[in-house]
Amino acid sequence: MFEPIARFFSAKPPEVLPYYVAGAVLFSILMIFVLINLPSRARKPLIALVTFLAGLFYATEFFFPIDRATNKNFLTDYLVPASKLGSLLGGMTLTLGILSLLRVHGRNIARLRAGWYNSVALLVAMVSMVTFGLMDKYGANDGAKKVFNVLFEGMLINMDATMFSLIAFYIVSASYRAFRIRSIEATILMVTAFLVMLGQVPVGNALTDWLPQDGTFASLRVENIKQWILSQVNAAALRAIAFGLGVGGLAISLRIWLSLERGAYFEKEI
Amino acid sequence: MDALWQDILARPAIYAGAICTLGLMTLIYRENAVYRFFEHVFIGLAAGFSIVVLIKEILDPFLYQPVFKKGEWYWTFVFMFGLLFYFIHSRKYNWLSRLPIGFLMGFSAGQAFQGFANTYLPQLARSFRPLFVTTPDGSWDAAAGINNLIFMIVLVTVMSYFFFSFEQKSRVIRNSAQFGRWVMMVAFGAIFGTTIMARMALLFDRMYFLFSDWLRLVR
Amino acid sequence: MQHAFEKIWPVLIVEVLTAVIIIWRIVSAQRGKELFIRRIPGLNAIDEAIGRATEMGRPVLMVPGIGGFSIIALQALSIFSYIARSTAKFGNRILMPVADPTVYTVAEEVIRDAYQAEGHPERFEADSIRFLSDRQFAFASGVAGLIQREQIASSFMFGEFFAESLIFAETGNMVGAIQVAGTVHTTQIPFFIAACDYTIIGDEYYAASAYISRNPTMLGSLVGQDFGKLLIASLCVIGSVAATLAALEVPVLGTASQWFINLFTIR
Amino acid sequence: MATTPGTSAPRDIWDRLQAIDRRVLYVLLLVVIILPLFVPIRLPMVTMPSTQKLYQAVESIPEGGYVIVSTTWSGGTRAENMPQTEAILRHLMKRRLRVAVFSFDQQGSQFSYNIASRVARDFGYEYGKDWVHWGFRPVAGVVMKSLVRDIPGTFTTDRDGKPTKDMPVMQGIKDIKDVDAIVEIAASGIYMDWIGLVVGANPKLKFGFCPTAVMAPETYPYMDSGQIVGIMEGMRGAAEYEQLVNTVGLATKGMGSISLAHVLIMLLIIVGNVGYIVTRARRS
Repeated sequence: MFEPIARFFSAKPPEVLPYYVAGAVLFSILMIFVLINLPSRARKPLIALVTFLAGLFYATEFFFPIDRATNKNFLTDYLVPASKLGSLLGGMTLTLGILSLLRVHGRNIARLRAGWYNSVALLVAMVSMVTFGLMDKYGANDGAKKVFNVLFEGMLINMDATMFSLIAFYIVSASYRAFRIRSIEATILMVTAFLVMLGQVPVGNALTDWLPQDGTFASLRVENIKQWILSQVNAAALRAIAFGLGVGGLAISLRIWLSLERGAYFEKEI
Repeated sequence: MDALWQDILARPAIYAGAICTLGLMTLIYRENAVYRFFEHVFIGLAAGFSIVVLIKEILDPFLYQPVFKKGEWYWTFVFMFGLLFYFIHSRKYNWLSRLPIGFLMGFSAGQAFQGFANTYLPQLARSFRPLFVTTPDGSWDAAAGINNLIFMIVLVTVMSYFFFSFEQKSRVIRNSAQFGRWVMMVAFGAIFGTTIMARMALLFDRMYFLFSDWLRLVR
Repeated sequence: MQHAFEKIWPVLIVEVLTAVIIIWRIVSAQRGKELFIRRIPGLNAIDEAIGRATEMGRPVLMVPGIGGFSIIALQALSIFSYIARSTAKFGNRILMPVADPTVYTVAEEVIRDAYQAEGHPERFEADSIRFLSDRQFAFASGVAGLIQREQIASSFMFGEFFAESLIFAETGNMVGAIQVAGTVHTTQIPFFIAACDYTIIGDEYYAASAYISRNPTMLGSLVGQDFGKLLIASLCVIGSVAATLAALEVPVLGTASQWFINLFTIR
Repeated sequence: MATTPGTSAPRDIWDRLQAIDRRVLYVLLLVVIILPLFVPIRLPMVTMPSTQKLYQAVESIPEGGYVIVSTTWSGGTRAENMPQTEAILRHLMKRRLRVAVFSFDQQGSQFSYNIASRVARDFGYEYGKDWVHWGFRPVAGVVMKSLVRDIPGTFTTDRDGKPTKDMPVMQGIKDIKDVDAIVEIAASGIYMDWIGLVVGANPKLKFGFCPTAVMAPETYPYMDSGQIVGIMEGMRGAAEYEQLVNTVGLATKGMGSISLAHVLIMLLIIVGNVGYIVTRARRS
């Protein structure tokens, strides 16, 4: 029964390919016209249906019995195409994001708002990265490669690393300000952070180096206290938090999948 | 001066990197014109790179190659479906954009079952900790038993903190939740303490980049 | 585990049972039963933070994290939608830098709807929601700059946050903003606690929309979630008792306990 | 828990101790980070058992043994992974073992080549005879599966595309059974793949792992079970390793900076709290 459908959706040789592609485009445009004229009371159910079917694919693939020999069921082979489909759809929104950038900064430049030259710098940087990035892939040219190297390895990677490293400064000011014995909670937070810090660095370890390496008193060495906090208290607390997050995530997924979710976006008349 | 120019031409990426590093670092003093300039350059470069990635790693391999090189014409439908996103700016047909959005939501929600099973179920059995533990040679290991008991107490009290719909009337539940919150603070303090090391290593790397790679003052 | 049938019992007992309970509670809640929910201080603070921004006449910042489009981002957007309804009412300026283009697309829609629902569609400025960059630290540099230039009065951070969490929270603290934050990435919670005024921990994040909206559907879901957690906590306790019995090699009971443990052991 | 910075002007020393300007803190941090780069600061160092175990494992490799070093890291974690790579290579070359380096990361391949060339010069190692660099290899799983059965077939060329068939360093190496140890220096969870696909295939193979400090805790269970022979934990592990092989490298300098930074933070916490306690005591 599925044979003719499968044959219709199979890969096509170059001679007929343009017709199929054009046909698909025309059909899609036709469908959009149908959608535009859809009565408004049918819209929400249609969106709910699309959402449900998309979720149903992954749910069925997970719950449907598998063939023990191959560890697959009838949908498993479609997982890869499905993830490609997801990436492609998600990727297509990038244009909307870039349009937002262009709109904000284009307006800055057009109206010569304060700092308009920064917006120019942004656009120049963007255009050069696109130009040389694509040349790097599609047109090998030594000069272009060098420029791309300066833009990517020289600038982008180093800027990433620099912003990341700023956290070192912020961690100092945050711990200086927040770790005060103001309340029980703040005190607990401070004491454990302090102990763990001691356990992290050689200087701290030297403090309890006089304690034996083995035996009962060894557990009082700072590095062992640190290890105990991490492996016992930390692991258990994080697992408990994770269980809650797991159930919460499952609940919100169910609500969205079955269109039970509420809020301005979901309840709006369309 | 000539030597400087030659050096710049020989290592343009290092010089560019050093200037960018210094430019962004000025933020720790305060937001200023130099930072603002480099921030915009950074965002521009990043946006440009995202476009390059989109073309190289999504549109080319998932759309152009399959359709025009392998003849898998049906991907055209996906592209056309994705175009519905752009109706978001239309006053009248705005709702059409909800179709691909709903589709992606469904995709994301549908994966939750496998995600839950993979992430949390294996942890469940690993939480079954015996309170009586023997060492490999058969003797009683009291410390391990106590550790397991502590593990259980922490697990249960922290979970009790996250019950939202039970009124915390009974003192047991209230105290358990309070204790759970304190234990969480221990965990958070520990995370804070361990993270400092990694962040300091990053700053050290930046300084090494400036003083060694760029200025060559340190080997 | 790729499929449920690889280890069907834990999936059925824990996952499916939890899902069924959640749906059952949602449906019964929709029939209109009064439901209780405990206080979540961080969420009460949202109104206070917006109020302060109104007094100071400075903008409100909302950051939906740097994660892609997922249930986590959607939850963040529903919290922001609530905030946007308040700001629409009081006429605050909002700023919402976004790191994922799909989230950006949906965010614009959600916030616009919130303004419309409040009856002030004219107060919505499209430029207040901006796509900055999908690259972690480029986004961070943009947000840090924005916070200082605009001198924001209050800052809300909900969604997926990673290392950059502290950059946002400390810069916000520098300009003296009231900050409320929550994320599912527990490793970032300590930094929010250190630098923000209120922090939502763990699955308080997923309780937020129910708490704020008091919508019966969501509250029902929350009750169902509690049952799910109760189930897991009980299983952990029972499992530990079973493990102890098995370790003590109690006759019969020990074997039964081992069977119970094996039932849940995956790989 | 955060507080808005003091609204009223600090009155006395105790108030001031609680409200040190953040820029002062930042300058102090810069000083303690930069100083050890120029002035060597030797701090008391306690070697962790995990580092010691890795060192012992390398020591126990028989003379003329064969070691594969994989460097799956990039610029982002250079501060931790570069000294690790250098320290382990120093030890291997000091012991005059045959070394093959490669990477599952493009940047890591470049970095490890530079480091290995430098260390090789120090120990008089000849390229192609004593050591080789197989370059960047994408798709870890495929490479690992194939190197178990056939090493020359997996790495037919070196990083410059030169055939490895006739290199002396490749002689007598057919499959995983001829390898004595594998050391992975990584910023990711790639050790799981090694354990799953390679480590079991040769019971006497030693697998050492050098993760970033953040990654380290999750790898401990595998050291307990013996699947990993030893762990060099981040920059700290590298500093300890440098001490074991008697060299003052980047990690020792870095550890000086990082230790001082920790000390600075701890001092600041103490100072802030002292100020807080005194003012509170006075007020009441």
